[in-house]
Amino acid sequence: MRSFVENFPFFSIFLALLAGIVTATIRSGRVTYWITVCVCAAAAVLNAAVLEYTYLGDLNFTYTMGRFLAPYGNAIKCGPFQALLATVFSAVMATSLAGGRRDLFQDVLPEKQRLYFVMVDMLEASLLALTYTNDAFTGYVFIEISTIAACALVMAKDNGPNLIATIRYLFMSLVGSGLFLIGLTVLNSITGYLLMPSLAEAVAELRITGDYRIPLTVSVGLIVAGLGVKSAMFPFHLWLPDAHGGATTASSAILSGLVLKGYIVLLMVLILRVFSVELLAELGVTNVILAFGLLGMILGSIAAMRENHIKRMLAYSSVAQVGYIFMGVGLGSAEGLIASSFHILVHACCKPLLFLCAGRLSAVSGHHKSLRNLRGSAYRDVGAGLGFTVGAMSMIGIPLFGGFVSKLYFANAAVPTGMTAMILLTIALSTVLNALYYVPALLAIWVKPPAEDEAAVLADVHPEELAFDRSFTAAAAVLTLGIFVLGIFYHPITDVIEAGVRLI
Amino acid sequence: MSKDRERARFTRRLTAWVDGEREPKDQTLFVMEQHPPRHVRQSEEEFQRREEDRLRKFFNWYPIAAAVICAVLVAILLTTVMSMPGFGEEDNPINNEVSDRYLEYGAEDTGSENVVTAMIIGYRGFDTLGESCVLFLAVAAVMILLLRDRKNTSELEVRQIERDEAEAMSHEDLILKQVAWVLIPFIFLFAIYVLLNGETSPGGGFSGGTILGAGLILFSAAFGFRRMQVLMNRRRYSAVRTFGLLLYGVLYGLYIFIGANGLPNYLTGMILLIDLAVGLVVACTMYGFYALFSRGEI
Amino acid sequence: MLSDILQNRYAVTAVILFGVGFTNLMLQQNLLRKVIGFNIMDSAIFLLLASLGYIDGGVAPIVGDRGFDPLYINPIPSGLVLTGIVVSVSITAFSLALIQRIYRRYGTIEMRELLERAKKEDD
Amino acid sequence: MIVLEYILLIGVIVCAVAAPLCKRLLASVIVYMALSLLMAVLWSLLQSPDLAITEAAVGAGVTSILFFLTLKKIRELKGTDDE
Repeated sequence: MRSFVENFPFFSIFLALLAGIVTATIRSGRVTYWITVCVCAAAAVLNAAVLEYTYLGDLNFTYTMGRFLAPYGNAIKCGPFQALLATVFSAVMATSLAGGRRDLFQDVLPEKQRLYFVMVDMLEASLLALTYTNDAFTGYVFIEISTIAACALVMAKDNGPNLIATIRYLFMSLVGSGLFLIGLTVLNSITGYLLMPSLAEAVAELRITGDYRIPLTVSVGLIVAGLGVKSAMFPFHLWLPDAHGGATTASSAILSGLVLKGYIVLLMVLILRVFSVELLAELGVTNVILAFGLLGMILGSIAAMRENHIKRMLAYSSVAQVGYIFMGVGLGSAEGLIASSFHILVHACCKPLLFLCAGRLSAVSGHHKSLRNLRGSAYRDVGAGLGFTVGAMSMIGIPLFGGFVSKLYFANAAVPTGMTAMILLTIALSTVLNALYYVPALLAIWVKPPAEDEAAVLADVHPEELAFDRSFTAAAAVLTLGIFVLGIFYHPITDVIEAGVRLI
Repeated sequence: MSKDRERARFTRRLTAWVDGEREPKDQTLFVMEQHPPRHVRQSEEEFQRREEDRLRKFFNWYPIAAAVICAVLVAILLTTVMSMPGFGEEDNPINNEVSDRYLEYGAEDTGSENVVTAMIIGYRGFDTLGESCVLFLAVAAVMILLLRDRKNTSELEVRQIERDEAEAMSHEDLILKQVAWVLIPFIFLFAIYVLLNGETSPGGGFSGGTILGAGLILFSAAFGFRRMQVLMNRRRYSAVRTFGLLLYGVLYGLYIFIGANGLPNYLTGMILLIDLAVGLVVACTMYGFYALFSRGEI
Repeated sequence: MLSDILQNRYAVTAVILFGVGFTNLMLQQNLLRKVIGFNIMDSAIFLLLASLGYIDGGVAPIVGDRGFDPLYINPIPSGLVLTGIVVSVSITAFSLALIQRIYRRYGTIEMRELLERAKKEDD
Repeated sequence: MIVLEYILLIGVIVCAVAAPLCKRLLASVIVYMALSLLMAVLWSLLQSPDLAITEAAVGAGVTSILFFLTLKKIRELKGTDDE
């Protein structure tokens, strides 16, 4: 008889699934909104309980989905690492929805709002399942769920450029999941398993005997490439700015902050649990990931510098941040992975905050998005201005903010490798580049424009928009708090991550 | 006085910098000759031309790069499959204790003689639940896109559709109707047979549901949407769909809970119910796609 | 070499199909053809997966009292492919619906024209 | 049997190459439908009747219907201008 807490991961996944199903029948958009927010919050609470249980007990457990033990039936596996990520993901999901609420109800037609929340519920379920899964094929199925749901979130705004961005996103995602599935097929053909523990044993044996070397290498490469395409790893990022920059505020926040991370978490779990870091280093895959990560860090930032559409700028900045995470994975050490995981958390707090604040700032400036028209908008909603400032500071990596700590950990992890100088230089360069586009953005929102310009902008603003937005302010406050917690009390969190990576 | 002016100038320059505008540098009096400003702010046409150029360049290199990637990928995959385990051999790694167990105890464990059904519903049921959710989600996504609303349909089109329908009702296609009269009962019968016999013969929820859906599509095409609505209007449709998936979800959730906690198993004969639920979901999905695609309405 | 190819005929066919589908998904300008390419690519993956489970002389894995014990093929790949087929039809429906809307909005389904027009109306 | 297998495999490849190359979209879709049917036969050769039934109903049936409906919509809209 297992302890009751061990049911909670499964409960949270099912809660989200069932909420998605039930939501489709409710007509009122407001009710579905509240259901979704509550479900996400409940999932966060449940997962926090799991986190406490696993961290204090220093254990991880396998939960069979059904009566059949591995390798016969599906299973999920849960430890501190997964529980922490799941908690943060669910909490950020709820906050992003709350923060983008006003835009959401404006952008989506009333009769379709419930369908939007169906997508959000399913996305939550698939994120949790991707985090917890112990079965590679379940991973594939939930990747497809999150593909459809994410595309639907992009197109929910339903104007022309959005539809085109969606179809580009969809095709790119399909390429990614196709590559992932064929990689999985090849892996299955040489090992014969789908559950991760058995896969790990079989892969370890193949590594020793040296059989099927080519298929093993190719399947690792295909799986990494497939998940890389879906999480906008550098050369495959072309779809991202349109998709994330054009969507409604809450969608952008969820997509940029969470959905990209879901795939990366699956990749990290596969690397740690199945392939082992040593094998990846042996096959040279880590070096490729490292190179792409470093390139992404630089080129993503450069692309962001050329952008003056604020949301697209943030989207390009996501490319750079995903580059950081992949760089950590590519270091090929446990330290690198810990730094990456921490950065996932930091970015999951920062990017939604930035997107929410950008959405709010543009709402008080007549829904203009270019930096020129946002001049002085921070004074029209000081909360949004402060939130944007905090997010940007954290992105640049100022001490006391979350981003600084993760950069510190990246630098620490880079020291034992042979390429310390290059990696440190790249981090430094990328920091400078980050500053080069976030500082002008900050100045733009905080510097008052000439009176006539401001009057021109204000003429476009609907007076309702200027009213105080309670749910947005609450959401921004929560995320800001999260950034400070990550930046100041980071030690317990890295301890949890470390325990999780050890136990995985 | 001069301080104020100084500050105003500073502010102006700052705003110009933030906007990315360049301002002419002729602040001093002692300039002998003036260089023309290097970056003239490009005019609108210039900007457009640049954008088009960029797009054209993108399209010029994109096929080449994609073709190279494809060729490399196919070459790699060919070498891979050449060194993969041979086709049809009995001692391949994939034929391991897992498949042996499924074949040997599948009927006993799950009560289904068709091992494929046993596997997708019993052993790996979580995947199948996810897959049903994909179907559900796809219909919801298509609804977002195609369900009639003020953005995707104009008044004119609605009237056009209604006129077409009225015409179709009065002007019936005799051959299609006669054929449908004969075929539809058989299709439904076959669908139900496949659906309910998933345990002992090929088929099950997915195939049976698809055939059922195809039958509904044929009915709708032959006898018109109006008559179809007698059978299945929007509320009934959404009720059936939700009921199917909810039944599946709840049953399966209970099953997982019982199995994982090692409680005694009360749920025997669950496969039939789950097959039925899956069949309902799939049939509704297929018909829903058709209705939304052809009319934007269910 | 040739005997190898003949031995692995299903896998080789699957890889060729995959290449064709992938090329079309990436290169075609017409969105509908892209979708067809995607479908071909998925079929290729399923063919590869299903051929893994086949055993020479095996029969379909429907166990029953036949009085003798035949050699059954491996049921796992079949189950996985079943899942995959259903997922792929959902995605096809979704992308076709998207194409309908795009056509209604822009009057074309050529990727190049669409991108040009989207660039123009970007704010 | 083996001859049939080769014929089918070659047929599948030919269909796959031809489908996107057809000039008319309708022809492409029809060729794709043929590909699906061939796949269904291949699956029954691989002793997976479950797959054969599903592929015949899904690939050749529902998917093709959806393609045809999309084509019909596009053709209907061709005369009118957008928005």
